[in-house]
Amino acid sequence: GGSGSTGASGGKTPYIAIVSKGFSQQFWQAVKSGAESEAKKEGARITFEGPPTESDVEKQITMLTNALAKRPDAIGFAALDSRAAAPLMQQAKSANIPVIAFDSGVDSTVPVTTAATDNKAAAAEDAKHLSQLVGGKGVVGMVIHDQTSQTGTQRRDGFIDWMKTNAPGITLLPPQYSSSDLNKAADITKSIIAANQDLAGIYGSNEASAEGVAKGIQESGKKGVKAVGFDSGKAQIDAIKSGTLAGAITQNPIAIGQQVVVAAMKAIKGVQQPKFINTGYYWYDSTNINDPKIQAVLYQ
Amino acid sequence: MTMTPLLQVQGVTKSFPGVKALSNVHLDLRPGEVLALAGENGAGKSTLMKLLSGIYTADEGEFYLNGEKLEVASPKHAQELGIAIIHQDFNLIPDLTVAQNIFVGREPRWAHTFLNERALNVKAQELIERLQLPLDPKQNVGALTVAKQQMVEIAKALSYEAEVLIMDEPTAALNDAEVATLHELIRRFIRPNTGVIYISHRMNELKVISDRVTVIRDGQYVDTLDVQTTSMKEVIALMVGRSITSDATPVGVRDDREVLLSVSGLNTKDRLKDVSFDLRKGEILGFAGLMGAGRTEVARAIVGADGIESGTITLRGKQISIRNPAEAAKHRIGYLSEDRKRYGLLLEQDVGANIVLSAVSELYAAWGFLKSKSMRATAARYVKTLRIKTPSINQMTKNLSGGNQQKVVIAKWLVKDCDILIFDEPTRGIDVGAKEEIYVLLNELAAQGKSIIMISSELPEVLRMSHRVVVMTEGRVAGILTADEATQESVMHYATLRDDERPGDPAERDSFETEQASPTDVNSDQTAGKR
Amino acid sequence: MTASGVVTEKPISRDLASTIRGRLQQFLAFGGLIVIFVFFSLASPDFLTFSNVTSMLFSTVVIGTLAIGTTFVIITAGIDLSIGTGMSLCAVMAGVFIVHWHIPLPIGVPLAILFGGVIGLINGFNVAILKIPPFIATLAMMLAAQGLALVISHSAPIYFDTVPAYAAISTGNLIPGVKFPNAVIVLAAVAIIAAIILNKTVLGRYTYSIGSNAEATALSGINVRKWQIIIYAFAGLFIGLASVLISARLGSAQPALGQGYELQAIAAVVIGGTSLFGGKGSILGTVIGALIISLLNNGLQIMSVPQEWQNVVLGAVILAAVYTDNIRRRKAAM
Amino acid sequence: MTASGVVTEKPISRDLASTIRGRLQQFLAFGGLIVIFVFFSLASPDFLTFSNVTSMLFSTVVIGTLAIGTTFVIITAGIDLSIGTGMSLCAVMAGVFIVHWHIPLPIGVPLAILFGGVIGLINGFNVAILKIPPFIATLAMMLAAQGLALVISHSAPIYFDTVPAYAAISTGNLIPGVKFPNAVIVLAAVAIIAAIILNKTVLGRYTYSIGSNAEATALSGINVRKWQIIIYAFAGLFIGLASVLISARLGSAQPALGQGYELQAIAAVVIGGTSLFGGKGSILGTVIGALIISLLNNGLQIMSVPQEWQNVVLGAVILAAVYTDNIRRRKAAM
Ligand SMILES: Nc1ncnc2c1ncn2[C@@H]1O[C@H](COP(=O)(O)OP(=O)(O)OP(=O)(O)O)[C@@H](O)[C@H]1O
Ligand SMILES: Nc1ncnc2c1ncn2[C@@H]1O[C@H](COP(=O)(O)OP(=O)(O)OP(=O)(O)O)[C@@H](O)[C@H]1O
Ligand SMILES: [Mg+2]
Ligand SMILES: [Mg+2]
Repeated sequence: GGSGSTGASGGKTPYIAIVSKGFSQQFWQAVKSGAESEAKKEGARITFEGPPTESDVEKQITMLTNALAKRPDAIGFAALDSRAAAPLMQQAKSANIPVIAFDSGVDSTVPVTTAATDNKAAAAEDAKHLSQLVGGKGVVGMVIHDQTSQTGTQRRDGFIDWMKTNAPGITLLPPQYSSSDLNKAADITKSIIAANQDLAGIYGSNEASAEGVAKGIQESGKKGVKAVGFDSGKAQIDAIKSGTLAGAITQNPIAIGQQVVVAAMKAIKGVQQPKFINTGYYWYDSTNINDPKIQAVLYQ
Repeated sequence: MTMTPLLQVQGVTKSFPGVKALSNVHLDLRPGEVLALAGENGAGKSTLMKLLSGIYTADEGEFYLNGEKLEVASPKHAQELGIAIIHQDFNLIPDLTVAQNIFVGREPRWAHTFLNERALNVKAQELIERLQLPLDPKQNVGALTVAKQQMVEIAKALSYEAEVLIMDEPTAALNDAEVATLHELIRRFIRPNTGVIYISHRMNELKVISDRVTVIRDGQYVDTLDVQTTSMKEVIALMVGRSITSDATPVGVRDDREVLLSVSGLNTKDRLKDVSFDLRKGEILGFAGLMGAGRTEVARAIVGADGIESGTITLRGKQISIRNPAEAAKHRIGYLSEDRKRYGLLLEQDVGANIVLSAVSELYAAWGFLKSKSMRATAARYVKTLRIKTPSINQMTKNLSGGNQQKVVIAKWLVKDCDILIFDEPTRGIDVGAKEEIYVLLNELAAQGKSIIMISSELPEVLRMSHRVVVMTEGRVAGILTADEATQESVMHYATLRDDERPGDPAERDSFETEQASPTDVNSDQTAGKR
Repeated sequence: MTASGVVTEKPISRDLASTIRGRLQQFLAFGGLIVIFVFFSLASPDFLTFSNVTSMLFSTVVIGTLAIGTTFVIITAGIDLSIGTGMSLCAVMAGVFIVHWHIPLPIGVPLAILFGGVIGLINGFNVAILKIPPFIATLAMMLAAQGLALVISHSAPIYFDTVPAYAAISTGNLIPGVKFPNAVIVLAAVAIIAAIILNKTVLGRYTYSIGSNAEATALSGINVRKWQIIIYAFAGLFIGLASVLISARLGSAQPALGQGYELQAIAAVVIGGTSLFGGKGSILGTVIGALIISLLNNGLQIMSVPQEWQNVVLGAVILAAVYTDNIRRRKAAM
Repeated sequence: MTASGVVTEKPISRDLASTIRGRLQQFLAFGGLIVIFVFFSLASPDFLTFSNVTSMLFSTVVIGTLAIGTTFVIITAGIDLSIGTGMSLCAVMAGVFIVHWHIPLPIGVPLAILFGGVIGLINGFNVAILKIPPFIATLAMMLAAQGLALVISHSAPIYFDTVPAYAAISTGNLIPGVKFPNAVIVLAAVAIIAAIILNKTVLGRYTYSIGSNAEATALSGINVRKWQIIIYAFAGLFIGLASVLISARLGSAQPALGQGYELQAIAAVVIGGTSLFGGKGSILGTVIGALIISLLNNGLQIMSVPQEWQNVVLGAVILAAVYTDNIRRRKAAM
């Protein structure tokens, strides 16, 4: 790998290449905007890229390879499959390019630090709230955004595990997957409602799924189904305000983006930093949605 | 003559990559006449006509219509100028009906947008009836036989009310009876202000229908002759640059040959009823009949291209069942289809690939690898023997003239070493000179002990080649004649026998009288002397 | 005159018979759909409810609309890969027109639909004039539209909540009292109009003839290039319409939604009996094809088949449906 | 026999000329690729480095392998939509064979490749014997494979880290000292073998014949059904090979990876000049097509073009490349 020396700090604007798990989804756009605003502040140049779907491991690896070829001063990386990226991590290390992992851990000692949310715990939080909302019993459906990706499986398993251990009265339906397609999520929700007239609650595991759940409930005209979601977004916030969605978990993607850049700049300057930065998550519903602290983490 | 020609062509040159198709050709069509255009395969006839109808543009030269300079920009423009053409290669739209094809681009409409299908069908029906063609306006053209497709082309061209009508081998797929019908149509079309350019390789037909004949050779003008005062022999000599001497009777006729293939009681769902005949070793067995008599069906049924309902096929005394043409090939039976474009050629592949196609895995491969050198040598040899006019064996088959394409199909079956060859209209579109050479080849094959079934709509051809003639009508075998028995009259008699009709039944015979008479007429020039 | 012996006997009775047979064939193609429908109705009591059937029809709307437009293109022996992302781009443009520029709906919606027409027009131009193979021309458009949708929307959905009437286009109920979404009625109307255009107008006729034999069509004096452009542009209108229907349903223009829809729409067309080699096809078939796909999706979900198995079953059923349809046709053709 | 006037004079010299012209044409098609290459080399200093060119070639490997196999199918006028998810299924099977069942690599890898052949065989059977249109037959397989990959893997990647030698198939360096990944060498070898098979064997010859005119080929006594099945099965081997290459690269079998690859592979084939209507095409063209796609992706990323614009540019460049290629060909045909 002849990716020369970093040679960055010599007056040139530092360049940070960020390879995320996605690109066009709102969540990743919020991360991107956070990173961009921070970069502006710090006087750094960034690029932000991500594969079209969260299953496209190969595409991400290629993007990371290309990012390395540009000899950046630091790399921000949210691995879809951390083991697949291991050789590239080594390559970055040997080229003296510091790596900041974000959103999920990278199975490697290379990253200087990891800025991530515990998706499983966040999903468990959602499960806890939904269980309370339905009174600990009844049929609960799940619309999960992806079947194989880490965020998909963790948000599914975190939810299921919590329900299984803490809410014996709740019957979980098999999860259905929306491929992050809002339209499809709405159709799936309607099918779930049609097949389960006694449906008590339903969970959507990302923005598109949660919004689709809200749409589906609304279109089916079914009353009394409690729904909880994940992430934020305008339609989702509106649904929470109107009561179609009881509430949702949001992470703080803007802050994640900012932290990636902050950590990268520190790493470029050789400043020591903690191995793990918890980016946190928040439950929000109609009661606290106008709370400035919550408002700060919502993105539209 | 001093009158302005209806259409005049001057100094026209046209080249294709590697081929000079026309060089400095001139021609004039007088009002009220049928001008025949004669020349060997690849002489440039179709190319000239395509220039006239706006498909190609000339490299050099001028055209005049009624004395005015003519620049044909597109086929549509040609139509507007009053030039209609029947192409040698059909230009029909298979998924549309007969009526839709005839009036495509000129559909009766409401508000310029909505189709009046009823009016369209009525119009087509009227036209078809006026022309007396056996067509159903609502039938899909893709389902029609070549002959019927040809008729659709004829109907379409005649429907334009053009001044100049160009017909490029309109009769290649037609039977004598239909040829006569077409000639009648042409005669009715001709008025003092109209003219027809007529291309055909059936020389006797030129004599019947045309007033003058222009001969071109190798893309160059040779001469224009008055048909009344010229014998076809002279025309042929001008065309091919030598005179053709032909022995006009079958050779090697013997009745002691052993039976090789025996078909008995063959029935298909659609057409064939109880078809039985024997094919002997070294025999040329002719199949005659009117269009739709079922000859093609018999061939397709034998090689397994179509399913059969009942009946047995016995090869060398052993009953066999053939489910597809590949199995037929294993039994060394080959079938040359009458529809070269649809069933015969790989138009987008080169000449070489087409010629060796059926023999590739058998003769030109070792361990799955092609023997390119020997394939090319064979292809080159057949290009030479059959005098296929092509710049090289790498030429795309699509770019060959119609007759040369047909020669490629023939070559394909000559390469493959079959015991039984079924040739369906093998000489369709092939010029007189080359026909003779193909006849020679067929006779040689028969002499080598190969058996040949020759289906042909050209009765003279059947008569001069066949050791025996199977005459079919309406899916049945009406009669099997020996070479001695087979004459124009006897064949036509059997060919028009109806179901349950006893030969000589006067009431029924009546309606076919004209039909029998005209083909005899048409062919009198060539055949009268022979028989 | 001569040669009367060759005239086909009894053309009229044959005609009648073949017409009846044709009708029966379509009825039987419909039959495949009905078999699946009956199966699900028996298998799950939740399937055959008014609201579920309505929602199944509702979920057919977008694919159905796209598929109807594409049917025209496919009958010309073309293909349109740009319908999915083109739809996203149109939806974004609808958002720009209606939300950002405050153009009133009666003008904004037609504008969005026309924008679809422009996408089609460009495809048509590339195919007919630049002679780019349709697959590549529309693939390029697919990529470009995908990018442009993100660029124009700044990669964020555009919400129509300032224009509440917009949502009614899809989700409103024209028939008062009955909860039957407008979008389904729009689809039905569009299907009928498309069928009329395909079968009864010059445009439809040339669609078939170009697909059947473009060369012969050109030699018959028809301006094939012009008509190709018209047909692609016309099909583009359906992209625009689909974009309006989906964004009205979702209340937002989702710039990233749409990829993959092209394959589903083309599948609906092909399952409906339209040949990718052109010349053959029908709107009824396409609608049936689209219904089969959404019926299967809905039914398998209703039956709570695990999702990983749903695709396996979907594949097998599509194969079986088309295979039986083939056999039936071969039988009918005998 | 007389009249040799018709036989072409000097067929040999003319033959040679047309051969040279043909070579030149291919060289020029290559030209499009070179133009893009030179452009990127000038535009970005990071582009023309050994490691970047290597990694660009590396990223061509999977699409390239799939595209080469599909070229055969497309030349027969077929299509294969199952290559993407079929690859996932094969990769999962490789994982099952090698990781779960501990079959040694020299047997396990060929088994995985053969499994691809089985997928192709089934496609071929459905197309040739059941007469399902290729689009539908392979669409059904695409869905089924997608589902089965998830079912068999329990929707989780299978990691090959217990078999470190596996990764070397893709990422190892056969040429010692030079960091040139094996996968690229495999792609080159496979391309050469495929080209030989397409041009020099009976299989290749029949591939072209069937695609040119299947009916005429059948009537020439060739068992078209049998050969169709063979061709699909043969093409399937490339699915298997691609699955090995990708899973070795990633160190894991990703069951959800692969959808969308079919479109990219088909695009590479078509950009390379193979006609979707069959009868025409070449392996060299396909390789060039695949290179153009990955070159563009790589170059645009290296130049740090914003991602939303990348697809717009990609679409435009593909259009331009094919258009200029068209003009060139028309000129050459004059
Ligand atoms: N599109 C083309 N490209 C290349 N060569 C062509 C093309 N069209 C015709 N030719 C060549 O031009 C010559 C004249 O062909 P043309 O079709 O005019 O012959 P023809 O006189 O009609 O012959 P036939 O009697 O066989 O129909 C032939 O050598 C043919 O191969
Ligand atoms: N009246 C008809 N109705 C339906 N199909 C017909 C009809 N006439 C003919 N056909 C079809 O056309 C073909 C029958 O003509 P066929 O080609 O066998 O006759 P032929 O004796 O070879 O005559 P020719 O080759 O001169 O047309 C078959 O494919 C048959 O199915
Ligand atoms: Mg000709
Ligand atoms: Mg016949």
